[in-house]
Amino acid sequence: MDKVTTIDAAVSRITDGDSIMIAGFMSVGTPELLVDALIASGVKDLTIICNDAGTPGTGAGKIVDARIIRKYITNHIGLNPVCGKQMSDGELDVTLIPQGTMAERIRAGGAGIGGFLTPTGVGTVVQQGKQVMNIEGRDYLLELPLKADVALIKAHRADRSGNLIFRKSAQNFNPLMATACEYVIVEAEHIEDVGCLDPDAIMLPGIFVDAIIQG
Amino acid sequence: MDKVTTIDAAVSRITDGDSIMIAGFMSVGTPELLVDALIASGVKDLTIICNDAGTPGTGAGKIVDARIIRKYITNHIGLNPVCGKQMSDGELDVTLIPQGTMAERIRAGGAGIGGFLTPTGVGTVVQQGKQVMNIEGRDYLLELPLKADVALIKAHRADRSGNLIFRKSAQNFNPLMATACEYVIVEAEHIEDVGCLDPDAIMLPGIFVDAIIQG
Amino acid sequence: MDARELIARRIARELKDGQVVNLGIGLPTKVANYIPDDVEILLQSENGFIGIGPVPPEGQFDKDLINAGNQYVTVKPGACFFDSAVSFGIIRGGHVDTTVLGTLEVDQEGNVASYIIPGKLIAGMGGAMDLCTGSKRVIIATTHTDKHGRPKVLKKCRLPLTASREANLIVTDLAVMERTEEGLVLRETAPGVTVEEILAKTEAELIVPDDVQVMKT
Amino acid sequence: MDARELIARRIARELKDGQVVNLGIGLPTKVANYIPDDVEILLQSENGFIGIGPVPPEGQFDKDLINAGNQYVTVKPGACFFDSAVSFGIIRGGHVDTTVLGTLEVDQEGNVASYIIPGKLIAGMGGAMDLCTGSKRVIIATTHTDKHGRPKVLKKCRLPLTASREANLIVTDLAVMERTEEGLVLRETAPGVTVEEILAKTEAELIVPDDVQVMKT
Repeated sequence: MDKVTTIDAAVSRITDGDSIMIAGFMSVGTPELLVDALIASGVKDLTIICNDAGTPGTGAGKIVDARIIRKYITNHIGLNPVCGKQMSDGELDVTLIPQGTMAERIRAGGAGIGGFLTPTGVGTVVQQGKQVMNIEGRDYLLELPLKADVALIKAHRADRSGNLIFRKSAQNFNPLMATACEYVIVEAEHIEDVGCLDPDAIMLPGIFVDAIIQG
Repeated sequence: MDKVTTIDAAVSRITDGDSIMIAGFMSVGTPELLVDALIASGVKDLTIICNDAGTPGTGAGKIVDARIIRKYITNHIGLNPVCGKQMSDGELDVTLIPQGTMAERIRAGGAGIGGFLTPTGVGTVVQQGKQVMNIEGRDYLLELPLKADVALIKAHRADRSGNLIFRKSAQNFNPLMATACEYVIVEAEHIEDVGCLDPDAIMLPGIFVDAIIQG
Repeated sequence: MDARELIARRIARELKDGQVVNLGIGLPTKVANYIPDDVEILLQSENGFIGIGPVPPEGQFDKDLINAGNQYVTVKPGACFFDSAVSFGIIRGGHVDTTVLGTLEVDQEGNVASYIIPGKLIAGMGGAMDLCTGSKRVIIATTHTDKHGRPKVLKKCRLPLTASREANLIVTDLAVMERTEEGLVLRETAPGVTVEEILAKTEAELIVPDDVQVMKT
Repeated sequence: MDARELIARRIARELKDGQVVNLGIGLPTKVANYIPDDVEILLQSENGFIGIGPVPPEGQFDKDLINAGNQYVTVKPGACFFDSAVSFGIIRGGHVDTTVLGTLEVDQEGNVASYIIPGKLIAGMGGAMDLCTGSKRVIIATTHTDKHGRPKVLKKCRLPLTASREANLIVTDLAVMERTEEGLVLRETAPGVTVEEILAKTEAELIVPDDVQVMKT
């Protein structure tokens, strides 16, 4: 099951209107080559799900610059004034959700959890429109799973079947997003033969991966 | 923060009536020395939370043999006829819950999740007494977090601050249970100095561990 | 060919290249012996890994490596290990293509009862409830009748359920039956077995189409 | 000593040996500079690790190692990395002993408003909502007044909240205030600052006990 392919072939399955999860935290752990190829492919009206908006010219910030986003689901855009301006000017629909809730919603999407209760956001605007449940005297918000059509993933090491190892703080949302999307593309710094990775060191099973490109 | 101690000191904090999570799957990944020390300490009226009941004479099966259990929460006792007989004879209160729900409830206990929705068990006896919620046309059961007073954990490698690495299928419930208990004791096959473990290979952060004994 | 080998051989033919498969304890485990060499299956073990390999030679087991049936196994190149929450995230999240499960009873609605006979056999559901509920396809592997000759394919399960309406295909030593919107359909008969014999040994209402095939193994 | 150093020094004294601590972006990050050598603190970074070390020498950064404030950092021996779900499991699950957070507003009920000024400053809550809600203790690090001299310690926050009733201690350049069942209590005054000056620059109703101390740093 060799999943290594070209970057053009990998992104050619992405179409207008797709929802796309982009891994990384302030561009650390973000697959920059895949982001570039996504923009170059000319797709538009995307829903982007990403921890942040990077900075202008890096990571998800490049997609903001390209103005191909219909909806942005994120938790922090503070280091990208372009994104903030597009939001203030009403040009970009930005939904801000707490980072921990975002991570857990994506995990739930991948793990078949229909929803979960978190205390985060109780008594804030995050509570609006959500069911509040009291469990043993404490209020929780019912949060629903988050899934997407495509995940753009950055790995340190991959074997050709898609088993992945991440490195240091570049791990962040990468393994989570890969479980929650229909089509998962990995930009790997190192591609190795099946059997070269220590089975105890693998951080994401290859069954979640559809395509691998050389990073 | 050196957490290495003697087995007697480690188990001396366990008292009558405690709830205890015992990691392992059919005794693989079960800390046998800690189980022996628990029994030898003379505590009783325990609530035991464990994947299975081991076999007579191994793993959690030894605790069944010792008849110091008030309540047993597990998902499979099929390989321990002693446990089955105690249950049939009304001597042991056994609660059977699905394995995936058990793992997720323990994770929720450690991760501050107030509850979660799973499709597992809908339309079965597992549904009894639980809230059913329909999300986008599918029924789910609301399952609550599971926590305990003590976790007995088996690790392959530990550093003296409690960072742990597990090996092969001995990982199973170990990292989950360590997050969901007040007092966490680790039986480690290898104890190393802080800094000897690769930070990317560590499977459980040391902050969850209270005591380490040589396995 | 004995009944169990027949069932295992027939089910092996249902597994496609690249699929993630979970084989239950007992008869389902034998399916692995009959997968063609040119079909690559990734076997998931709910105790925490993907890539189950063959049973090791006598005495060469690894104390930290068992399958969910408590047998020492090996892993194939490309295997990976994870904790129980990740394992059941894979299962519940729909990332297992096929689960093969033995059972005590199965019925025409696809209900499965496999884990308990109250007052008699108390095993526990283990991972079976999650596997039936979460897998894309559930194949039941069972003898057509129990050791007393009583039907195991019923109108309605009488024992406590493992899962409600989750069985997709039932493979026995006599027949292959598929659950459809219309009901339980007889698809194949075992070599030398008549439709009449199957109907006589089945409590479930079986739909018998014109094109029932003879089981290939 | 400037205001920011004073605040950072005072908060450093709140951190106890062995604690797991999350330091927010900006002023809170400076607290790390003033932790005594004999106190071992485990600094958690919500982007996925425990064990933040010093900023690396110029040009010697690791491209895969930043803190949550997008600064290149190092890790100490004994550090470990994990994914974002594990990271916030640690935070939400109550395994962080102390969170230190800057803010726009804080009020006498312990409400915190730190992430947005509608129509003006739109940063996003990042991990702050989870950190305030999940940590055992929340210490707010802020100047006592804003750049226009207006109080930041209010009767009731006017901006959208980061968390409701979660602040436990407020440390400013003028005072240390503790939220109690009875209300917000003045515990310490900065060297050379009078209770009267603090009351004049505070909108919140402050309880002033007899034993107000002078801030040690």
